[in-house]
Amino acid sequence: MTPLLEIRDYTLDFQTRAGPFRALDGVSLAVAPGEVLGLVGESGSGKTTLAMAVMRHLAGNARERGGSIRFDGRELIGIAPAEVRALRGRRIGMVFQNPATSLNPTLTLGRQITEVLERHRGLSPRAAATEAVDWLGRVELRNPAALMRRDPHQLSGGEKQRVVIAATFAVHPDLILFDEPTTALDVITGARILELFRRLRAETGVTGLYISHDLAVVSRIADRVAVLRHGRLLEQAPAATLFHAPQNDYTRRLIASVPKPEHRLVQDTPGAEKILEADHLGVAYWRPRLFGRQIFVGVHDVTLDVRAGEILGVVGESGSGKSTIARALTGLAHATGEIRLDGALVGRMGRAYRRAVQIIFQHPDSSLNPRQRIGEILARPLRLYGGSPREIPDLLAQVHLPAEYAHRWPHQLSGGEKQRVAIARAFAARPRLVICDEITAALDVSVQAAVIELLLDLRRQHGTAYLFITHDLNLVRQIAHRLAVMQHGELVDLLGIDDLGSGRENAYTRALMEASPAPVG
Amino acid sequence: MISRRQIFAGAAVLGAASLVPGLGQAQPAPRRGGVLRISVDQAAGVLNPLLTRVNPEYLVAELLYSGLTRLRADMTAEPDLAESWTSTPDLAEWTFKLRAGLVFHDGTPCTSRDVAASFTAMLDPKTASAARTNIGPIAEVSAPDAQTVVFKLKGGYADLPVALAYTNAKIIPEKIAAGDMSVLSRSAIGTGPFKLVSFEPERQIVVARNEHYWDPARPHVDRVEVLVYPDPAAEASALIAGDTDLMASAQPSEFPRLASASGVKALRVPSGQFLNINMACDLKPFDDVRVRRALALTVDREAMVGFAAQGFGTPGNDTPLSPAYHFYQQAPLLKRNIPDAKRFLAEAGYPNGLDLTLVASDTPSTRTQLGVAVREMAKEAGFRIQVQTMPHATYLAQVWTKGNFYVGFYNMQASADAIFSLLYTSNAAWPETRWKNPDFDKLIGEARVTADEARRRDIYGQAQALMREGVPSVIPVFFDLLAAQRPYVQGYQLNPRGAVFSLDKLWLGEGAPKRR
Amino acid sequence: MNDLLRRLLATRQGALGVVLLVLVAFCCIAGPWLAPYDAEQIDFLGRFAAPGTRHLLGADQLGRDVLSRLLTGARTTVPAALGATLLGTLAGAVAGTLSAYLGGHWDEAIMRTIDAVMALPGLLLALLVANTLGAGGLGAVLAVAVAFAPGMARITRSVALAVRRQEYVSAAIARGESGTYIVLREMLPNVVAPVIVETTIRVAFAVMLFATLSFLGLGAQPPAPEWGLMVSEGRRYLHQAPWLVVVPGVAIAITAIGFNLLGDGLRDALNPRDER
Amino acid sequence: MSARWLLRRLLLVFYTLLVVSILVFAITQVLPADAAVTLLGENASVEALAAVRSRLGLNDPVWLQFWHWIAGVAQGNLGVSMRTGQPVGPTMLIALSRSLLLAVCSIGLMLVVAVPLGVLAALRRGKAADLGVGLVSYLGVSVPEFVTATVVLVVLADRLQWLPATGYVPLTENFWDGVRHLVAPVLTVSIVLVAHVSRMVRSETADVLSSDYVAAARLKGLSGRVVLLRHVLRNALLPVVTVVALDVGYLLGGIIVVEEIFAIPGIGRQLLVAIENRDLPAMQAGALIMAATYAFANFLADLAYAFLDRRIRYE
Repeated sequence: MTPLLEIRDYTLDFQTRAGPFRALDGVSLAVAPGEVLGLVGESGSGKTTLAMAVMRHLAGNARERGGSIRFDGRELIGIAPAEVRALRGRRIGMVFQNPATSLNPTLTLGRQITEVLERHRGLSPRAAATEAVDWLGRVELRNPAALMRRDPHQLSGGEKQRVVIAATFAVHPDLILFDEPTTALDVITGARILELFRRLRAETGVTGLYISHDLAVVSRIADRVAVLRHGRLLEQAPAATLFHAPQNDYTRRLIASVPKPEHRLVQDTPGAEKILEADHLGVAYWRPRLFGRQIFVGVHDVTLDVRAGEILGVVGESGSGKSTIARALTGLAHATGEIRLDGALVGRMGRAYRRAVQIIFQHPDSSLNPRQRIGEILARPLRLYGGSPREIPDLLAQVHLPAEYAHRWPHQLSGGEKQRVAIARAFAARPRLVICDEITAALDVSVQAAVIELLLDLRRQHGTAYLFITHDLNLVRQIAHRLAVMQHGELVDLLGIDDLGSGRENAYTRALMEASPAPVG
Repeated sequence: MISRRQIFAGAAVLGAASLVPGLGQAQPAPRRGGVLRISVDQAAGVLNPLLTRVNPEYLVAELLYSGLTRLRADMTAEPDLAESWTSTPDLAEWTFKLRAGLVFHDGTPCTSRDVAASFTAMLDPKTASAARTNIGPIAEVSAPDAQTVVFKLKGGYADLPVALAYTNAKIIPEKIAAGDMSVLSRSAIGTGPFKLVSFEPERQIVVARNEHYWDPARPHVDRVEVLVYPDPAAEASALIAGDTDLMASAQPSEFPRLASASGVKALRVPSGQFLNINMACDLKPFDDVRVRRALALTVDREAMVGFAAQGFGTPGNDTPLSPAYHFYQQAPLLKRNIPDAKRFLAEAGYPNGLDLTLVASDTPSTRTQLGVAVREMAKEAGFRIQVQTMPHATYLAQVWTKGNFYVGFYNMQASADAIFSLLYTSNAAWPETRWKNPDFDKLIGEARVTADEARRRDIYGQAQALMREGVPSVIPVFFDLLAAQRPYVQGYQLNPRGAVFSLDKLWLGEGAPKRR
Repeated sequence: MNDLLRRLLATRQGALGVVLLVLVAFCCIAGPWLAPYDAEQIDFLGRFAAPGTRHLLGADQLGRDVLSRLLTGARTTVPAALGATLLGTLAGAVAGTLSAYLGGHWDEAIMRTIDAVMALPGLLLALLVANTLGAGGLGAVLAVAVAFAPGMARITRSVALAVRRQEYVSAAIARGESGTYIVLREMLPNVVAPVIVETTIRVAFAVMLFATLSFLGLGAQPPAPEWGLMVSEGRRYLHQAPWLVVVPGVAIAITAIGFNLLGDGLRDALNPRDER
Repeated sequence: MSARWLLRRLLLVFYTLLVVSILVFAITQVLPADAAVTLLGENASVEALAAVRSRLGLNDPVWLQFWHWIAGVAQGNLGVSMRTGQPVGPTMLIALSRSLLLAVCSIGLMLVVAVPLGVLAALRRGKAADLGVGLVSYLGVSVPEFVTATVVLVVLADRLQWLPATGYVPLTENFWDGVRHLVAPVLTVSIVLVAHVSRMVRSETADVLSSDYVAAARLKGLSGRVVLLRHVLRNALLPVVTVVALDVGYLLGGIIVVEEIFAIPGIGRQLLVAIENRDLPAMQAGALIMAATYAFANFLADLAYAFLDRRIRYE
């Protein structure tokens, strides 16, 4: 069968001040009609650039250096702008990564669907509206007729993504490009969107190019998978083949770094001694109002403890209150209830407490002061907790960074390196407990794996306990001894890792587990 | 000894001459009708004629109100509401006869009771009218009958008819003068040639012909619109563009442009308006006359006419009387003489020069120009002068009549006595220099009770000599009054006094735009 | 610092702004020595001399050399504008940071009051203050500073709040750092950059506000060769000697454009996204 | 938006006016000149000054004067001008209406010019058109109004004689004449506004152009015109609403100079005259009315913003 989309030896450069940067290097791939091809790569691999090349939507500094992109037998490189517009949306649709920003905030949802129906299917406004309502129903949105008049900001992320999907499918395109459509969504929501896509694919038989950094997701959806790295296509194979018998070294490493819950990285059992206890912890976020007070609840009545050397995982959807616990335990949020360190009640968090309990934040870009060199950043806690700046090289060595990094500025470091500095900063205090607040969420899978390895390494050396906050259930199942599950600001479950899947867990915990993408392999 | 009849006759003859415009010249007869647009450079905020303070306000007050007398361009008095006047031989009691059938704008008759009440109000300190100190030494005003007003003075005063032409000496109804005067800040009830139509102080004031004016021949125009232009360049542009017919006053900086513009007639008249440098004669260092004379000697008066007046003026000789005054005495112009100035300064005890701060208010801006020029001229003689400019309001509150070295600015006054007793006698209304010279005071007092013209000239000559000698203030320059009009405006005469306009006497000739 | 200058010069606006301001700064430093005449030397015969060999940029109503006045006046005009802006920025920055630091009801009260003060147009506020303090250099400097302070407070506060939310500040709090350390060492260096950009652009406004105050008779006072005052004085002779308005007018515009360009250049150069 | 939001917002306006009242009153108290002296000018005698002071209530303690004033304001009586004796409230409101006419015309002209310029510059980023617009806007914000006004006056009124030099004619009195008198001042005020707003529009449009939803609109195959009109402009112009409201503050200030030069008896000039004459009631009333106008403009902008941008819901 002739491929619907066929890319051959496609090479593309970006002109930069430092000279040309090769974004895509001799990429060749093909998608047959009715097939879904998964395109996997980490950030900077060129996967989105490839999608944009197909859509003929390239940045002004892009230079195509050779190769061809053929769609339905026609060469796309060099076609007229009018023809491009006839292809876009009509024959090649696209679903974007972030539904919050890909919908126009000032147009009603209805208008954003009907405008493409009117343009591409030539429907009258009335017919387009009928069709749009129909499609909103087909993507399982409730009360479609009312939704037509709503604005994007009134919908949740998952609902918005359904609207985008409806608008894309409604035109009946031949090919749909999916650019990380679930990445910005919660685990459970993402899983439901994948479910929807599978159903629609079965109904319409659409051809797809599914781009993702998440091997687990791709493994669920794609017939074949291609792996992209630094602009080069490393490997292309049917999904099962690729995951079970990867040919390429990088693919192999990539697959290895995907968290697999069964593959425990921590074998020891922690002691029974409780380092930190939180009793009936509550945080109420409130904003002052002119009349009375409007109170927003952060977390409510959370009781948990962390034992010496233990890794306690805290999971939950965004907004469930996970991070609020971290803020309460480090004094960043005013909390009610009691906190005990080594059994002693903590009133004002003094130096001893601060030293014992350290925190690492989610965003490597904002957790290091951009106006301080790495050396200064590390020297401060050393001085504060009785160390000496002479220990900086050792600290850097512990997190596998060269000593000369002390003289660098944060912006000269990569995301993974910055997070290592943040880890070094926490360990400068020689803490007994480190709170890790979604510290790998912003990192690529392979970098994430390295950071986890580093943390476990440090734990082996210092016997540090972790309160590990994450939304990635698969990851936490690899390392945690116990699991705390948060929902709507409340602790709904606190159980040993072995109890997962034993039936003793909470219903919500079970839903969370089921929604987590099935691991590869 | 002069008879009352003589004075009366003199006034009457001059009055008659001005009633027939252009007597002796072949001028076309005045045309009746039309709308005159006159521009002024400042808002006319105060409508109450007893309280007006600036030229645009005087202009408006003159349109709406009348006094007993009016000032002619030669600084003599012409009859207005009064048709004649006489005095006792000692000049201490004056009797004015009113015209018959005078009515206010509201239709009520205007009698001597109204006149007496108006003057009583002016003289009341609570009214705070500037007239109080400017209309002569009046002790009492009475109205023996409906047509007669009698002024009893504290002493003889030869200039009373001229003094009564003072800008604030306007006649208002008795019930207002004796009661609540605040009604006059919004409306106008006078006996003037025009009635108030609309009053927007910052934009325009419109008046229309008073059909019951005492002189049926006047005013000639139906309506006058007084337009306010705060920016002098814009005001000149408006005249050049034909938006206005007459500019009440023009800045020296705009005058050359106006003079050369087509369709514009530039007007210029020498005046007694002057800038002076006031020195506190009761404080160091100016209590020493040598310091004052030293400063006077540093000033190049011819050059100052150029610097301060752009050439539109006459040099001054440190007396407030310019050639435009009746009793001006010619004297050789003081020449700039730096060696003498230095010598005087050294003799006074300042061989190494003197540090001084000269204060200049920011309005009019010529004050600063003069200050800066004096500073540069006096530098060579050892005067190290710092010029300090300040907002007019601050100047009035903090410096005026209090400071020891500042720039003053005065309109021409109607008589020599008016300017001398305003500024330089020991009991001056505005004791700017605190120059106490008994000889000078005696001369001024004597001139007041002297009716003989030649004798008065002699006395005022001596007074001027004393001032040149004593230099209470340096008066280096007199300004010409400048104005401009469209050529079709007829019968307008620029009055050197600066605060007198007589717009009822002008008319619009051939070529005037038709305005509704 | 060199690094910053290099990045600044790499932007088109920054480079042009630096060139213009170097020129202006040169006039400020060397102006009086370069001036061919004494700036206050009056000359009766030279009044309104047109630009030519004797007076390169003409002479004014008192025969003073316009070029000399321009060069000498740079010292009054530019430092006054700079000083006023810095003073206003300092006052605003203190109020803004304080407001952001105190937070809660205090923040609300301070900011609402500042908003209220901002309801008075800057020029009006400056006019009132200049009238109160008396016309003249110092009064005008304070007036401009007072007019600028509320705006700067608002900007500083919003920047400070944004910085306050950064995780490195949370890290410092969690570490148990003192308030002083957090404000001075963690927050301030990051607040300063955007405030500097805003300040630079405001210097341009200050130059013009000064000129306007002088125009209205409340700025520098004669015979000071302040540029705004020169325009205001020269305006009366516009038809006779247009160079009296044009020359200082252009000088004001060049300075203002210079600071505007520098501000935009700094904005780009200080943007951490471009720091590579 | 809820009634509670409205109430709160109105309370803020009220607070603004209170702060401004206190501020202006405080300033008038320390002004280095006596209203009575200024009022009487060089004719002031000691008795006259005392008479005027007691008539104006200047001898009362400060707090009493403030109380009298505030109590008057609360009853809608802003006092009587010390200079002209006219009630200042109506005078200032009439003046305000003239200033607003000037302001509204200027904003109108500005929008007509600045929006296309800004959008053009954003669409042609880095090209000649962008640089041209940039240059114009730099010039516009760098030349003081009194210079621009002078140039406009000299060129349009003196040299070309297209327009009357200055002055103000109410539109109700003579419509066309009124319009002719408005052109030059509106032009002057607009120049600065255009410079300011076109820069703003450019950067907003550039932001929107690089947004995901515009890219999405393009990738949906919509025509360039539809993308620009339906997706770009609406979002880019939203923030301009706020800027225009803030510019009302600038306008009311900048208008002082323009009104002075063009002899428009608007609130700016009234205030200037009041300040020069130390006419305290007029100063207080003028400043208060200006502040109220500004506060009200901001209130309207908030409302407009809520109406135009449905993401905003005021609680």
